Amino acid sequence: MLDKEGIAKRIAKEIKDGYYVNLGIGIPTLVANYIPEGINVVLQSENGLLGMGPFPFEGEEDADLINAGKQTITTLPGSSIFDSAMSFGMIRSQKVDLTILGAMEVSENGDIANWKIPGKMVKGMGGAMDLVASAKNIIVAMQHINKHGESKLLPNCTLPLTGIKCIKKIVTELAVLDILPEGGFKLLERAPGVTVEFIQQSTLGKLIVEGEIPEMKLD
Amino acid sequence: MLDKEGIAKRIAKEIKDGYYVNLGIGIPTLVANYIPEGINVVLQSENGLLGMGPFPFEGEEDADLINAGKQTITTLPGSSIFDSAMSFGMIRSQKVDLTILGAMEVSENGDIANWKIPGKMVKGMGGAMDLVASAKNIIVAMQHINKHGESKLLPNCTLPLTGIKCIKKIVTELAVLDILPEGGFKLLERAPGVTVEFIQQSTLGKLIVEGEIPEMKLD
Amino acid sequence: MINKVVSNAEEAIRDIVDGVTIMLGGFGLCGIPENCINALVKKKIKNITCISNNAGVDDFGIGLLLKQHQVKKMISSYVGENAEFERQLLSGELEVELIPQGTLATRCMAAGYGMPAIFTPAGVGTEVAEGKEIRNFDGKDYLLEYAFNADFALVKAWKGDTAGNLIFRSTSRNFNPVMAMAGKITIAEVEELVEAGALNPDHIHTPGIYVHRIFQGENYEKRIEQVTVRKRD
Amino acid sequence: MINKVVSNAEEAIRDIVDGVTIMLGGFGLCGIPENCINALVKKKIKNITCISNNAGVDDFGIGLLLKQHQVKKMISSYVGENAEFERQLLSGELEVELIPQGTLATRCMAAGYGMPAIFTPAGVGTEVAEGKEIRNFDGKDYLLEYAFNADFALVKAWKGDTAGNLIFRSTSRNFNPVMAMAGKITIAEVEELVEAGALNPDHIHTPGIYVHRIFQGENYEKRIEQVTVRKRD
Repeated sequence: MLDKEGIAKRIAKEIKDGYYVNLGIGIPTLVANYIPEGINVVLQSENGLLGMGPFPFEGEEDADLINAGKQTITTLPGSSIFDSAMSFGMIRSQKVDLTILGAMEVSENGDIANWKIPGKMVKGMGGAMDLVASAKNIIVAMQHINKHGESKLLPNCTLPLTGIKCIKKIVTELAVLDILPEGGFKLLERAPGVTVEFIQQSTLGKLIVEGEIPEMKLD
Repeated sequence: MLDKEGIAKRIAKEIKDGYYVNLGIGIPTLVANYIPEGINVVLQSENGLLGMGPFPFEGEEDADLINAGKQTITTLPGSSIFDSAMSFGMIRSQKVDLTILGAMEVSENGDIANWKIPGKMVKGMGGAMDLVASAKNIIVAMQHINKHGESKLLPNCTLPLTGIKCIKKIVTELAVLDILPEGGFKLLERAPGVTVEFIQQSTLGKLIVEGEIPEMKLD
Repeated sequence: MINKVVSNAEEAIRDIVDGVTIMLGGFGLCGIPENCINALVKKKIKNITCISNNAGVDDFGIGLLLKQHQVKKMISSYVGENAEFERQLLSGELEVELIPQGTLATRCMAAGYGMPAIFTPAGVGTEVAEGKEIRNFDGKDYLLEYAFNADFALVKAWKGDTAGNLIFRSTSRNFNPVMAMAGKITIAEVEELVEAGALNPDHIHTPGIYVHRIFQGENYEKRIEQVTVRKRD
Repeated sequence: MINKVVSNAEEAIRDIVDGVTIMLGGFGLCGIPENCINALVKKKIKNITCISNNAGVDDFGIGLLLKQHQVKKMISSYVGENAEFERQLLSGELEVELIPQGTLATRCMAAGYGMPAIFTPAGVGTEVAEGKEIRNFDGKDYLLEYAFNADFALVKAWKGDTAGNLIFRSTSRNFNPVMAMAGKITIAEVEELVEAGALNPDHIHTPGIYVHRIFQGENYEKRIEQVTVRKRD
C-alpha cells in the first residue's frame, strides 16, 4: 500500500518530457518533487504563472509571488506571468498537457466530485471546474477508500459533481487504473503488496481485470 | 463652402476634454491638427496604440511604429501599446468616446456605406465595420455631393452597407447635421456663405429645418 | 494626455454609495487594493455586492468589510479562509454565489472586450449549469455565460502613470487587469505613481483608457497568506 | 524549461506542405515574419489558405507568395496595396474572404482562449452577416463568429527566449500575439533570441506555452509602407 509520497512518485512517472503540467493542491503538489532527471516540465499555476519553481529560501519570500494554493514560491528561468483570463484561456485551449488533481469521488464513467459536501461549509470550486472541463489529460490522485472504509471509486458519484466524463486515469494507495471510454475502471497496476482481490473489494464501481496485473515499479 | 481643412476644423470643435478618439483615414486624420489648446485628447489607432503623436522628424521614422493608415508616427508621453484583440476590445466596449470617419453614403436613418463599390476592386472593410457597429458616438466627415453632382445624404444607401443605424452627426462642406433617432437629417449649421436652400437641394434624404439655421463658427 | 490622478483612496471612492456592485482585484491576499478596502471600511459603505475571487481572511482584505457587515453578497470562486464569512453565511446574513475561477475571469474580460457573453465548458453537467443555456460546438458542450459589469472596479498595480496606465508585478497581476476592464468606473491604486511618459509603452498591462482614477497608495502591508520556505542546504 | 529553438526558418517550416492554412502576423508590412515568408517562397509551398490582416505589397511580404501563385485563398480585412493581388482576384485565380479587422483579431484570440465562438456587433445589417446567426443581447444585435484555428501560425517578435516567450516592440505587436495563440503549430521568428531567464517574466507578451518553435531571424528589411515625416522647425 502506498503512502501519499508513493502516490506522488507513481504519478510523476506519467509526466513526459516537454509537458506543461497543472498540479492541484494536496498530493498533486508533491508530484513536483519526483519528476525524473532529464525530463523538462513546466508547471502552470492557474493564478497566472508558467515556470513555477520551488519554495523560496527563508527570508526571500515575495508577497507578490504565490501559487494557486496561496503559498510563496519562486520562478524558474524562462517563466512568464499573465492575468487570470489568459491563464484559463491556455487551460481551455488545451495548451496545458496534463492536469493532476485530487478527488472525493470518481465514477466509472469518469465523473469527478471534489468541491462540495452537502451539509458542510462550501468553500468553492476555485479553478477545478475549469480544469476538469478543459484538460485533455487528467490524472486523479486520491485515496481508494475514505476514512469510513467506503470506496471512492463508484458506479456514480453521490456528491455534487465538479465535472463529467473527464477523468482518464486514477492513482490511489492501492492501484493505477484507467477509466475506459465505454466506462469502467480498468486495473493496470497493483501497489506493492496489494492483491487484486483487495482492490476488487475496495472498488464499488465496475472494475475490469484482464490477465496478470503487475505490481507498480516506483524507482 | 468648406474645404477639407475646414471640415476638419469644424469637427475638431466637437471634441471634448478627456476624450479618447479614433480618427479614420482622409479628412478625419486632419482633425488632429485642429484640436483646441487646453483640450486633452488621446488618439487611438486601431492597429494597437493609444496616445498617437505627430509624424516623426525626418530620419527618425521607426518601421515598428505606424498608425492604422500605415504611416510612420510617434508616441506621446503616456501612450500604451496593445494587440489587435485588445484594441478592438476597447472599441467594442465603448471606451473610445468618439469615432470620426469618412463615408461614401449616409442614409437618413443613420446607415453608412464606405467600403465597397460594386464593379470596382474591393479593398476590404479594415476596422470600419467594427468601429461603426460599436462606437457610442460617430461623426462622419464627408462631401455632401459626389463628383457627379449627386447627393450622398440619402433616404437609403445604395452601396453595400458598412453599418446600420449608427451615425449620429455629419459634417460636410455645406453643413453640420444630426441624424435624429426617429430618422431624418436635422440641419444644425450652414457653412459660411451657403444657403439653407442650397443644402436642401443637395440633400436627397429627408432634411429637417427648424427655425433660423446659424452659420458655422470655425475659430 | 488625460490626467486621471486623485489624491487618495477617500477621494477615489467619493461616489461609492450603499448598494453598489464592486469588483476587487487580487487572488487570496496577493494584489488586493488595500487602500481602497480600508477607505470602504472607514466610510462604512453598506449592502455591497462584491465580485472578488476570494473573500480575504478574518482581519485583512475583504474580511475587514465582512466584519462590519458591509457585504450583502459575495460572488467568488473560493471563499475558504475566513471564519466570520462562514458564520455570516450559515446564519443567512450573507449571500454567496460561487463561480468557477476561469468563468469569473473570462466574464470580466468579456465586459472589457465588449462581448456580451462567452462560451465555456466549465461547469457543464454540474449544479453550475442549472438554468443556463448549453450549446454544443464540435461535439463538446459549453455554457453560455454573460459578461460581468460592475459599478466600480478597484484594482491594485505596482506602477502606474498619471494617464492611468498600469503595470503589475509578478502574480499580483491575477484578476486585476480583467477587472480593470470591467468597471463602469475603475479605480487603480499603485505602489508608485509616475509621470506620463516614464513607463515604457510596451510594458503596460492595462492601458489608461480602462482606468478612470489613479492614486499612489500608502502603508502597504502585503500580507502573505501562507509563508512556505525551504531551508538552505 | 522546455527548449523550443530551431536553427532557422527552413527548419521551422519543415513540415509545412501544400494546402495548409497559415496565419501570418503583422499589420501592413509592420511586424511580418519576413524570414518565414522567404522560406515559404523558396520552398514553393502551394495552395496556401492565408489568414493575414493584409496581403503585403507587390514585391514584399505576402506579395512574394502571390507572385509565385502560392496562395489559393486570402482571409483578410484589407488587401489594398497590391496590383498582382488585384489581377489574380479579378481573373479568378485567387479567392478572397474579407472579414472585419476586429472580428479577425477576436476569432484568433478565441482559439487561443478555448472559446469556440464569440459575439460581435461588427457587420450586423451588412453582407458580412449573410448566413450568420444573429443574437440580441440587451437590445443590441450581435453576430456569432467562430474561433479561427490554423495549421500553422507564423509570427514575428522583437525578442524571444529559448522557452518560446515573446516580447513585441511597439505597434509591430498588432496581430502577432493573437495569431501566436491560434496556431496548431506556432512558429516565432525574433530579432534577438536570448537564453531562458534573460527576459523579465512581467514583460512577456506571449507565454512560451503558445509557441512551438522559435529561431533568430536574419537580414530584416522592415520596409516602411508609407514614410510620413514632419520637417524640423
